[in-house]
Amino acid sequence: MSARLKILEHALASMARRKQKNFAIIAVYTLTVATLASILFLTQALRNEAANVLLGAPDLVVQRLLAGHHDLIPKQYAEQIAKLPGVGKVTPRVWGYYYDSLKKVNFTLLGVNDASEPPLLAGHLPTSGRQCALGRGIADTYGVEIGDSLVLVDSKNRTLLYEITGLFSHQSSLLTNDLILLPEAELRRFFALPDSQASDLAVQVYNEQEVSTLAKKIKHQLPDTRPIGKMEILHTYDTVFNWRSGIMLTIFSSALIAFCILAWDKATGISAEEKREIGILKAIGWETSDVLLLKFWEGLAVSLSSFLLGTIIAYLHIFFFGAGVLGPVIQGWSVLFPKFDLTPAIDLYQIFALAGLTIIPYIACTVIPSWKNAVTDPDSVMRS
Amino acid sequence: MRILIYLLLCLLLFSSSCFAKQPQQPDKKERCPVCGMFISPYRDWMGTILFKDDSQLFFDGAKDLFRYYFSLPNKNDSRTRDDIAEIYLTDYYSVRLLPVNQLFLVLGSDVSGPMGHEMIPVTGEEAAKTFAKDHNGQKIISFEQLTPQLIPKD
Amino acid sequence: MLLNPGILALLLGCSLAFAMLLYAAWLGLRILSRWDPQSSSEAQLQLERRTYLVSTLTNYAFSFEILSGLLFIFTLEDIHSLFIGAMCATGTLNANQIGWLVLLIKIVLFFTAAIWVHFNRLDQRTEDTPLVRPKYLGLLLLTPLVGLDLLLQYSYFTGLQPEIITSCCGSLFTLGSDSVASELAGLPVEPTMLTFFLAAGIFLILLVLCLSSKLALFRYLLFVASLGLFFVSLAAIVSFISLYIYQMPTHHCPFDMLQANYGFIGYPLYGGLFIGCLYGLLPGLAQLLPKTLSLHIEIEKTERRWLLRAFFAIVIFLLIVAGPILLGPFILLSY
Amino acid sequence: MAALIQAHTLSKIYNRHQADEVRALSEVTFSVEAGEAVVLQGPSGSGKTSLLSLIGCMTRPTSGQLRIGEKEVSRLPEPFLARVRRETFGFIFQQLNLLRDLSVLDNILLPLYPADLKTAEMHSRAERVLEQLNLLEKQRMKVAQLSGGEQQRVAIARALINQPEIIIADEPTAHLDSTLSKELLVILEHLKKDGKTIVFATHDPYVYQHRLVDRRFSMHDGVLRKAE
Repeated sequence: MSARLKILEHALASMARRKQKNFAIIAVYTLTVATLASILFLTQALRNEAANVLLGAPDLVVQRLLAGHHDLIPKQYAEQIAKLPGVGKVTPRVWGYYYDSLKKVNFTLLGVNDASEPPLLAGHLPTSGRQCALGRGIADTYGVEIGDSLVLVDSKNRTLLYEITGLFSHQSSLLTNDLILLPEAELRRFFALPDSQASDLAVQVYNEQEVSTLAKKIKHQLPDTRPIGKMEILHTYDTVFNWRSGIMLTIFSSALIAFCILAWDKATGISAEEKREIGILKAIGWETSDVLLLKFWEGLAVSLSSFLLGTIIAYLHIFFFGAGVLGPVIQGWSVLFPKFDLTPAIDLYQIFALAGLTIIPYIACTVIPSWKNAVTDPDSVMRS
Repeated sequence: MRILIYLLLCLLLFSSSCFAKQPQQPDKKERCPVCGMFISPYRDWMGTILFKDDSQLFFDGAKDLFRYYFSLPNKNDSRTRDDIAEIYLTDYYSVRLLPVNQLFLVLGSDVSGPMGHEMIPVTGEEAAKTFAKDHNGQKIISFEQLTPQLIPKD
Repeated sequence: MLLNPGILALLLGCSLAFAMLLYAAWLGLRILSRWDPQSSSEAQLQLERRTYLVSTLTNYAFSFEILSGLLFIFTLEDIHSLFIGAMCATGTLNANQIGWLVLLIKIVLFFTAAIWVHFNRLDQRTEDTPLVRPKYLGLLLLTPLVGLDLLLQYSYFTGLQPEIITSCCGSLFTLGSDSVASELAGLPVEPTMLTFFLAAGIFLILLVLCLSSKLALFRYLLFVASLGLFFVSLAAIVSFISLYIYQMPTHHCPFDMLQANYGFIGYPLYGGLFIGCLYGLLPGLAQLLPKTLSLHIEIEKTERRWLLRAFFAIVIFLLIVAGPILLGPFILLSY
Repeated sequence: MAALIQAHTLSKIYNRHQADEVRALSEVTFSVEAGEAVVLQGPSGSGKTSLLSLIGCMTRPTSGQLRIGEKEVSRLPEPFLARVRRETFGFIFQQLNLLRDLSVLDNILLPLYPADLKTAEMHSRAERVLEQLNLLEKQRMKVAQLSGGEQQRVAIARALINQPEIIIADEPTAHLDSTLSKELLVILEHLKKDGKTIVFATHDPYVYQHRLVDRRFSMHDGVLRKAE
C-alpha cells in the first residue's frame, strides 16, 4: 500500500510541475462537466418545482369532454360526484385564458368566491364587482401596484377597469405568476359563462388509494367526463422532464466528443521531457505497472478535480445565477413555467450519473496513450 | 324552536366529544406491538386501543389490532379486554379514526394494507356495500360478529 | 426510449467497456497465436508488453462492468416513478421482460470478471506466466457476454414505455401468485432461516479449515459452499431477511433496502454477500489451475488474503442480517 | 564460488529482420567477480552501452545466457528484470538523468517508490547516502539549483539508495572537468572498498588507467576482447 501512495505523491508532484499542459485539459474538462451538470441540475430542480406545485393541486380534477375537447361541466355533476363514498368536497372551478394582444402575453383568469386568504398574498382577495388580485408577473408587465387599476377587455369587447386589491409575493411566483383572480360572479360575466356550468370540478379524495377507483366510477357514471388524478399529472411531468434533459444531453454529447478528442490528443502528445522522465524511472527500477499506476493517479487527479470544479460551477450557475447561460435552451420550459428562482435540489444519483458520463470517456481516451508511454524502453535512457 | 333544538343537540354532541376520551396521534417512533413495524408512515391504516387507565396502543391495521385483542389476556400483557375503554379504527373512505362500533369490516377485498390482506373498516352499511362491490369484498361484518377465525391469516 | 442521464451513462459506459474489451480480445488473440515464452526475441518482448495493455484495458472495462451493476440498480430505482404501479426497482424490471435477464447477466459478469482479474494478477506475478493461454481464452469467452449485456440493456431501455402499467414488488413478491419470486417469498420462515444459518455456518467452518489446512478437498468444498450460500442467501433475503429490514411482515422486496429510507443498508448487505462468495470461490478454482511451481507459490501467498477477505465479508453480511433479527422489536414468529 | 556476473555468448540485434538491422553485440562471453572493478573501453558505437544495458537488465539478449548471482536473467519477463534492476544495480548515466525540478531528496527516493518499504526506512536510507555524499544540507534544494559536482553526487546517491551490489557507470566522466572526474573516482574507490562491484564503460584514459580498475576489456564492433 505504501508504494502505491508514494507513486500517488509523485504523480501529484509531477502534475504540479507541468501546470501549463494540465491547465488546458482541466479547463476544458471542467467546462464539459459544468455544461452537463447544469442540464442535469436544471432538470432535477424543475422536476421538484413541478412536484411542489402539484402538492397543493386537487386530488382529482374532473373535466367534461365534448367532441374530444375540454368543455364546460354542468354544476349538478358535482352533486352526483359528492355522493360517492370517499369523496370530500367537490368544488366547481371557473377559470379561463386571456390573451392581451398589445403586450402579447397570456394570462389565466380564476374565479374566487370564498374569503379564505391564500398564503403569500399582500392585500386581500377581490370581494366585489370590479376588484382583482394579481401575480407578480402581470404586475411587472403592466407596472402596477395595489390600489392601481388593471384594464381588461371582456368577451363583449367592453373595456373594464379593475381595482387591484391583492398582489402575490415572489415566493409563490411559480403558481401565481400569470394569475389574475376575479370574484367568481364577475368572471362569469366577463367570459359570459352560464351560471349552471363550471370550467371543471376539483374533487377532494380522502384516501389516496381510492383515487383510481373513484376515477373509474366517475367515468362510468358520467361517461362524458375525464377525471385526472394528481399522480397522473406528476407522472406526465416526470416523463417530459426526463425526455427533455435526455434530448439536451444528447445534443451536448457533441461537447463530450470534442473533449474526448482533446483528451486523446493531450495524452498522446507527450513531450520529449516527459518521455525522458519515464525512461529514467524505468531505468532505475520502475516496472511497467508502476508507470501505469502513476498514469492512473494522474488521470484520477485530473478527473476528480475537474469533476468537482465543474459540479460546483454548475451548482452556482443554476441556483445562484438563475441558469443564465442555459436560458435560450430552456425557452421551451418558459412556456410551461414563468421566470422563478430554483430551489437547490441535487441527489446522489445525479452525481453518480454525471460521473459516469464524464469520467469514463476520459479514462477510455487515455488508457492506450498511457500504456504507450509506460512501455518505454528502459535502456532508451542509456542510448540517448 | 327548531333552531333551539339544533343548538342543544350541537351542544350535547360537543360536550360529549369533549368528555369522551379522544385517541392521541402516534409519534414517529410508535411501533405496532404485534409485528413491530412503524405506525406513522401508514397512518391511513392505523388502529388504536384506548385503555381505561389512559394508556394507548397503536396498531398498523385492523388485522393486527384484532389479533392483539383476541390474544388478551396473554402472558406478555397484564391487561384484559375489560380494561379497554374504546377501540378506534381508520375509516377507509374518510381516513379518520372512528370508534369501532360505527364501522363495518369488509373481508376478502382486493385492497391490501401494509400487512397484506386486511379487513377494511368502512363507516355505514351503504358505504361498506359500495366498497365490497368496488373492491371485490367477500363479506361485511360488524365488530360484534368478529371471531378470531375471520382474521386474515397473512 | 427513455433519455435519462443514468441510462445514457450506462449505455455509454457499457459501450466503451465493450469496445475496450473487443480491442483487448483482439490483442489477446494475437498474443495467443504467437506466444512463445522460450523466445527472447523482440517480437516476444512486444507481446509481453501488449499483455499490459490487455490487462489495463480489461481491468478498466471489468471495473466498470462491476460498477455498472450498481448504476443499473440505481437507475431502476430512479426511474420507477415513471411507471404506473412501480414503487421500486422491481416494478421497473417488470416493465419489460428483458430487465431481469440484464440483472442476471450483470451478476454472472460480476463473478466471472472478478475471477478473471484475480487470476490475471496471479499470473502477472509469476515469472513464467503459465496462465497466458487460459486467460486469453477466458477473455474471448467473456467479451461476447459483455456484448450481450450491452445489447440487452439497450433493448431493455429502448423497450421501456412510460405508459406501461407494471406490477411492483408488492404484487410480485406476494404470497399466492405462482411465480418463482412469490415462491421464494412464500418459503416458510423457520426452515429457511435454519437453512440459511446452516449454510453460513458450513461456509465459515470450511473457511477456518482452509485457513488451517492445505488440503485441496476443503477448497473444493468451500467452492461448493460459496455457491450454496449465495443462492440460499438470495432466497433468504426475499423470504425473511427483507422482512426484518423493513420491519414489515409482507414486504419481500430485495431492492427497497438499497434506498435511502433504509439507510442504504442493502449496499453493505449485498456487498458482503457478493464479495464473501467471490473470495470463497477463488481458492477452489485456483486448485484447478495448472500446477506449476511458480504459480503454486503465488497461490499460497495470496490465498490467505482471499480467505480472510471472504471471512470478513461474510461476517459483515451475517451481522447485518442477524442484527435486526436479534435486536429489533419486530416479532415475526409470534402472535 | 561462481562469478557475480556471467555472460555466455551474448548477442544483441536491434530491429531484427528489418532493413535497419543493427548487430550491437555478437557472442560476448565474460565474467565479473564480486568486488571487482571492470572497465569496458572502446570508441562510441562499439557496443559498450549495449553490453551495459544487458548486464544491467534493462533489456534482454537476442541469444546467449546471462546470470546475475544465482539468477538466470536472459529469458526473464520485463517486470522481473525491473525487480533485478532495482535490487541489484545502481546506475550512473552519461547524462545525469536527474529530474531537474524535483528536490534532491525526491530524486534520490525515486528508485524506492515501487519497493514496499516503510516511510521511516526510506528516509533513514536517504539520510545515510546523503551523508555519505555530503549532500545533507542541500536535500531540500531543487537539482537545477546545484552545481555540476553536486548534481553528479546526487546521481551517485540515487544509484546507491537501493544498496546495490553492482554499480554500472556509463561514460561517467564524459561531461566532467578533471577536478570533478577526480572527485568521482575517489567516491568510486570508496565504494569498491565497501565491497561493491563496479562495471564502467569509458574511453577516458584517466578512468581506465586509474588504480581502482582491476581488469580492462576493449570492445570493437560488438566484439569483446581482453585489453592490455
